[in-house]
Amino acid sequence: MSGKTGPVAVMLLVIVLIWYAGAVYLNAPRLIDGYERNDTEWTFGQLTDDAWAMERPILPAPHQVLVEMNDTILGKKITSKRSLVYHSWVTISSTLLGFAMGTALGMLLAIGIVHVKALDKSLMPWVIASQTIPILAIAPMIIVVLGAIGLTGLVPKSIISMYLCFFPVTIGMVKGLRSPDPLQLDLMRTYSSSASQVFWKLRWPSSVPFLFASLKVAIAISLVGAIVGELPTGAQAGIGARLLVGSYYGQTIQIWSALVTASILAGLLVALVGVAEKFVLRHMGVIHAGGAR
Amino acid sequence: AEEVTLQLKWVTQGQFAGYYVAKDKGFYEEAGLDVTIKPGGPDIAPPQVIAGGGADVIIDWMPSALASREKGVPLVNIAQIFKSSGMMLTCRKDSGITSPADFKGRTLGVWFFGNEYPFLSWMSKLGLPTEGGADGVTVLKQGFNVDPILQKQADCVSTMTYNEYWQIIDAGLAPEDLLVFKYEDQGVATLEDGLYVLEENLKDEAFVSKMAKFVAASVRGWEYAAANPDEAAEIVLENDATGAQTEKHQQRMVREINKLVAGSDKGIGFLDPADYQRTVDVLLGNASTPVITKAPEGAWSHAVWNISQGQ
Amino acid sequence: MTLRINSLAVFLLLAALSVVIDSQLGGFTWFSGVSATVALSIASLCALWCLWNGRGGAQAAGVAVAGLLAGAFVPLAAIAAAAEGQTGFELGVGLWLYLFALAFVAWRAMALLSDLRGASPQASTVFALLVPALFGFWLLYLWQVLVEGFGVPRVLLPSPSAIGEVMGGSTGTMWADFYQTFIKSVIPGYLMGCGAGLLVAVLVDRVPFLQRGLLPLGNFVSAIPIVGIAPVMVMWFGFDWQSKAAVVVIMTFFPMLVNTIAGLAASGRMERDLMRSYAASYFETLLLLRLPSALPFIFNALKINSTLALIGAIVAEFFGTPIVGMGFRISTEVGRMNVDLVWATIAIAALSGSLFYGGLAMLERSLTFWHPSYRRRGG
Amino acid sequence: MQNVAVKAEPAAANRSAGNSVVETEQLSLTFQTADGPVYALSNVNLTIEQGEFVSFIGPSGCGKTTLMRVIADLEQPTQGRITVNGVTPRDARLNRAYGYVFQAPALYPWRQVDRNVTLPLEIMGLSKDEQAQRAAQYLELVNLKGFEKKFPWQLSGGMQQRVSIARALSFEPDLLLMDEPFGALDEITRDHLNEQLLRLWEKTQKTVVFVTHSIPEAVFLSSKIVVMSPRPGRIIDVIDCNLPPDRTLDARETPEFLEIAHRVREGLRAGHSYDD
Amino acid sequence: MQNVAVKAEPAAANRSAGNSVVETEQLSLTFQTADGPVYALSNVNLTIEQGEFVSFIGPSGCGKTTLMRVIADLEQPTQGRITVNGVTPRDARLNRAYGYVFQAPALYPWRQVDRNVTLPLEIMGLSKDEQAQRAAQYLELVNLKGFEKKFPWQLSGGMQQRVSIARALSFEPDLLLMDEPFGALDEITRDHLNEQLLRLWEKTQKTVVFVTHSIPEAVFLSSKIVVMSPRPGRIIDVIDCNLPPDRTLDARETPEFLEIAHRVREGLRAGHSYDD
Ligand SMILES: Nc1ncnc2c1ncn2[C@@H]1O[C@H](COP(=O)(O)OP(=O)(O)OP(=O)(O)O)[C@@H](O)[C@H]1O
Ligand SMILES: Nc1ncnc2c1ncn2[C@@H]1O[C@H](COP(=O)(O)OP(=O)(O)OP(=O)(O)O)[C@@H](O)[C@H]1O
Ligand SMILES: Cc1ncc(C[n+]2csc(CCO)c2C)c(N)n1
Ligand SMILES: [Mg+2]
Ligand SMILES: [Mg+2]
Repeated sequence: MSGKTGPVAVMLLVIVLIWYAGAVYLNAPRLIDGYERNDTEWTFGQLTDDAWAMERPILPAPHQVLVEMNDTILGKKITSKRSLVYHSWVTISSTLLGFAMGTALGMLLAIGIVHVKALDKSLMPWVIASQTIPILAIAPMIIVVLGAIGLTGLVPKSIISMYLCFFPVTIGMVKGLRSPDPLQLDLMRTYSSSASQVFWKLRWPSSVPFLFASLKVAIAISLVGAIVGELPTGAQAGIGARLLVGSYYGQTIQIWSALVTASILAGLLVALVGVAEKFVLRHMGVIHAGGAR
Repeated sequence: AEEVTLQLKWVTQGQFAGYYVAKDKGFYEEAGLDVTIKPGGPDIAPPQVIAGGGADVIIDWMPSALASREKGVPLVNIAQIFKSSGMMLTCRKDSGITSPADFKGRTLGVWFFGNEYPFLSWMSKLGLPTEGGADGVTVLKQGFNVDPILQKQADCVSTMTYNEYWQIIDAGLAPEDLLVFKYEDQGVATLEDGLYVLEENLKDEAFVSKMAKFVAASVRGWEYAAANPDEAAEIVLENDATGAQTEKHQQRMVREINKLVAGSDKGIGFLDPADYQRTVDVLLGNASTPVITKAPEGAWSHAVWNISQGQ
Repeated sequence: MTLRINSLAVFLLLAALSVVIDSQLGGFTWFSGVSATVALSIASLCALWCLWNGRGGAQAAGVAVAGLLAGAFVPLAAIAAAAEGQTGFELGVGLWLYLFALAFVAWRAMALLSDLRGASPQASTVFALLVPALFGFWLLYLWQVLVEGFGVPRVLLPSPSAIGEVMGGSTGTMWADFYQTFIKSVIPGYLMGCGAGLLVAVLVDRVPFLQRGLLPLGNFVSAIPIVGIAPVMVMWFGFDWQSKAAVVVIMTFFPMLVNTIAGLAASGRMERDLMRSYAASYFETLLLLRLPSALPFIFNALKINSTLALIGAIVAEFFGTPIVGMGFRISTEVGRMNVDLVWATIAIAALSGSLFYGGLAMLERSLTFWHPSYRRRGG
Repeated sequence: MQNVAVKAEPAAANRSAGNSVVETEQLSLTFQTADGPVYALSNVNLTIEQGEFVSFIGPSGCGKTTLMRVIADLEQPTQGRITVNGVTPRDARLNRAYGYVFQAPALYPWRQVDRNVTLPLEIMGLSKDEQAQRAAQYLELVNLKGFEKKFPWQLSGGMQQRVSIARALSFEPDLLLMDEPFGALDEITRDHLNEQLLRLWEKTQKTVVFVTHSIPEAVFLSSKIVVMSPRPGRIIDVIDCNLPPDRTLDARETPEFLEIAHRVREGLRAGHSYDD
Repeated sequence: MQNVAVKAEPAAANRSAGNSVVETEQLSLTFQTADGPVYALSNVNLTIEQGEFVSFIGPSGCGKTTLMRVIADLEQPTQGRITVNGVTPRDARLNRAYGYVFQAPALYPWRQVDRNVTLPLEIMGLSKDEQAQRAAQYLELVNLKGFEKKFPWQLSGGMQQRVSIARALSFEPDLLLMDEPFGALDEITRDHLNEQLLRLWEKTQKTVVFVTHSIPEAVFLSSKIVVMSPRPGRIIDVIDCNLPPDRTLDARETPEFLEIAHRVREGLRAGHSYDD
């Protein structure tokens, strides 16, 4: 762990510096435009100061975002509608539900595809086709349809998350379940073991590394799905609603603080999956194996 | 209590102050109604929601409602809340535009999703094709905000008197730097926020009387908002689940909205058939991209409004 | 074996039951029209034939498909014959039970088809395509019957036939949209995003400092949702395709990065020792050992990205575009109640995405033929 | 295991009648590869009786593994007929008729040594106690006590091979298919395991099919030695070995032994391409 | 290769002075595993001179592979010192001082047989023609002509091992590390390759370090045999073999040969745990 803090800090610093420079670069044209319209004299120093302190900048400076986050995360009661903690929780809860459902669905599909030939041939192309449907397009319809049968709140949003995140799980799992060496499969054949035994004793363990790689992608996508799902529900609450309303009113600082919060959340979720991965792989003893030799 | 679900056209904001006031102040409750207000958003089409059974009554703009009617969603206007239109096209003075005659070859920002009909009618009236080129105008699908004009990606953008215009001002452009073309002034104004229900429901008397109560209570809300704009703004803020709205902007919005609501001599909510006819004429006048192909029939009804007057 | 025989028996049983139910209930007798009766008889005969003779083979598959087609015709004919405004369960509970029964025939037909092996490679490819085609046909058919049978409003969900009509009617617009979105935004964005992901993965792998410093941060950056990125990109790169390509780059970058890093770690211990023993340079080891053994992972990312890229470009078009493009069409036509045009565009998106994916899958098969997942002993 | 138990009676009957465990007739197998067919087996006729210890010996790449795999139903012959225990190889496999030691260890890297050994026992549903006891017993037999909790990649090549032997022995199948099981072992360990295997065979009257490259090993262990020719694998000689049943390693110095060994070597050489 | 060419003179000087290629001093290596340390090597002192043919022999799991891996700089000793060609193993590796035949074939599944053989040649930058010529030459040597275009998984175990031998020989390193290269080969092929290797060694005066489990093979090939004890691997005997340089396989019948073989066997047995 300690081996990482140094490099991470350096990288973070580099990013922040680029960010500050970017803020000046992107905000300057509008400021200069303003100066010229008002015939004000200006210096570069003044430009940077102004660029980092605009009320509606194109790119807010990091400290502006931090101040806003501080206000909305620490400065508000967590039950308040103005608290980002409250909105994060709304989003996280549908993310997690969606992730759980998506993972379950993805695994089930993968298992079906690997074991049932008719499913392999018929389902796979449609699983793929399903992902080429832009979710934002059908999300409102999903919400309308589910709303008509009385499902509102958490579930419709989670279903959208699930729709997005089952796919990487299916793809990774199918690959993983098919990854055992032919000789390892032959061994199982010699025991005339049942399909479920082959699954639990061979296919499943060899798919675990693939599964975790997919889960990391899936949980990040699942968060995206939850956020997307918040838009057509009338932007009631959640990080997506903050983003949307922020965009609608041109409040870039608010957008960016929601963005940063979203990515921190996602980073944490991915890291959590990473920890689970380390734990499971170490437990399984494959962590040093460097491949199944 | 009788249940009513109202689908808004957009997110919770001062534009819908009257309904929130009516709910918050208990006007609906007093009328024996239990009203659910569903906020809208960029990809919620209220006609679709009502067709799918997700709402009893929706707020929509008349061009969109009439177009939907032609597409098979039989919407009927039962009350017209906004008397006048808040639409305008806002241009930068430094772009050199001084009148609609200068639009040729320019880039204009327009909202779509059924909100483009008034614009298309206007351009058709001006004889400007919207496919771009030197003789026409280049149209951009304007996103959520007014960035295109701030960044000079467009010469003009669509704005509402009560919302986007002030965002431009807040972003640092002064009113003197801007030139606005109000649709009202250009003679292409169409009716905006009105209440619409499905035609078949109007055959049901219970429904009509329920709507009458709803309209009456909503109008009370609007009257209250007109008298107490700041309190109305406060109520809107409280109902905003995102907590992202600002007080300053909403107070200003409610005041602007009140201007649009006012002006009907029969009282808030009355649809003046003359206004209706003007809207239809504007829409039918658009030859190149027809919004509606023929004058609609039965697209409005005073039945609900008349009963509501008795409440 | 037993399951296969059962599925057709189940069909016959349920179909009979559905007819009995509705003739007893005395509602709309959906099976009584001439064409419906004939089709129903053909379907039952095919099912019976398969039950007795159809252990497998092309003939049995053919008969099962024929039975399915005949059987599928019945509800369509019935709905067409129904009185105006008669929808849903007014059409008869049995009709829906029959539809459920028909699913067993579809399943059996697919199982039979997927067991077929072509005499030549070309024939095998045709057979391999038949199964998903049949499955897709079945999905579309269900959609059509349910939408029509339950009278779902057109503005909520149009039927496939309505979508097909629109598709045929507005090819000009749809081609322009496709060109704007797929050719101008998706392809450049995809190439740049995947390329950058691969390069950075190699760089990160090469420079441990970056690995420790950048990767944790990469997780954070990766998770910025497109709905947040897209408006920002429009702000930075303008309204046209450039901003969409930028969104695609960002979306495809992370999956490629993660997968390539995992892939680079996947080469075996002894294989790596071998390279060490040659004192092979980092670059040689990369090129000769680690990239080849990472290929399955890289393809994994390429495939995931092929769908993400299309979604990304389309969604990015929700946030400001010139008035052309698939995303523009999808996002605006809903508001104009042209839901069929929306679905037609979605269908084009799904089709082009699937073809893109299919091409990659074929490439993968030819480049990673050696991977155990493709290797069948004796093959 | 259970299947075998049920069939105990007919099996006994078979034994007395000298009924055959493996019987092939004009068996051929051709692999189709991108650059043309590889003829791996050609017209193999072979009968292995119940209780025999049969060794295959032949040049590298001649088809020994392929023949074993056909017996084990892991490869389908392209021509000819084969029965195992009087039924098709497939049915025999489903009856769990045999245990197979592959040429490579094929251990599962995520399982520790003892759990690799108990793998077949888990599949066959033995009790936990029984599993532990068997694992201990057979790991002891192959001299791997103390390595139960190591992962396969922490073992030397020879140790991995011994784990795979223990795994095949652990469920005590009636037919053992062993593909060069002792190839990576030093002479002493190998001798030790040779003796152990011989004892086991004598005691349990299992049928063993064995591939080896060591002529002395083949002669010492087998009751029958099958000499194969290079590709396409054909049987060129079948040599009966009738060394005394209670032989020890010293038997390798006896004249009979040396004579048989000589005959095997001659057979091998005759078919071998280096003599061209 | 090129490095060696540059160093031609000092190398010649070394040879006459009997300078050592490998020298270890109190070398120890302990693996840390989850359930405690494994002592793989303990105080190994060994000198291998230029041009020697040294065989390691010892019980399975005693540390032979580990010692080879230390020489090849694939494993780091936990104690003691080692030099290869007078420098650290790392530098020697970077000088491409040796070729290594692993105990398992370690072929790349995506490369055809001939391209597996040319792999080191590509890395060392030989011309395409040279590569093709060498691949043909060494595949012929190991008797795999006709299999150039097969993929590794289409070969038998012994064939795979021979590909890996051809691969190590192909770039003609001055030091050959071979870990049980002939383990999976039949006697005839093995004898053939034994002779080929001996010729090659005599002709080129390479240094060969060789692991084998076959005592006759060790005696026949080696100029020095190192007998190792079971874990923790120690050297218990170093036996000089001075069979005539132009010996043929018949030398295996001579009394000197049998005497050395006997001494090796005794050494092995002495260290072996089965005698407890
Ligand atoms: N999957 C396969 N595809 C193509 N050819 C194959 C395949 N498996 C084996 N062969 C070929 O079949 C022949 C016999 O192989 P087999 O493995 O049976 O030899 P073997 O007698 O076991 O040799 P060894 O003693 O070296 O293990 C070889 O020439 C080999 O190249
Ligand atoms: N990576 C590792 N982690 C832990 N222990 C190891 C590792 N590699 C080898 N060992 C242990 O070191 C010891 C020596 O192993 P090595 O592979 O050197 O034996 P060997 O003499 O080559 O045996 P064989 O003749 O069976 O190949 C063994 O006990 C083994 O368990
Ligand atoms: C993407 C997008 N589509 C449409 C509108 C237009 N719109 C819908 S409701 C309303 C009232 C004003 O707030 C306006 C202008 C928009 N702003 N953004
Ligand atoms: Mg073999
Ligand atoms: Mg070893």
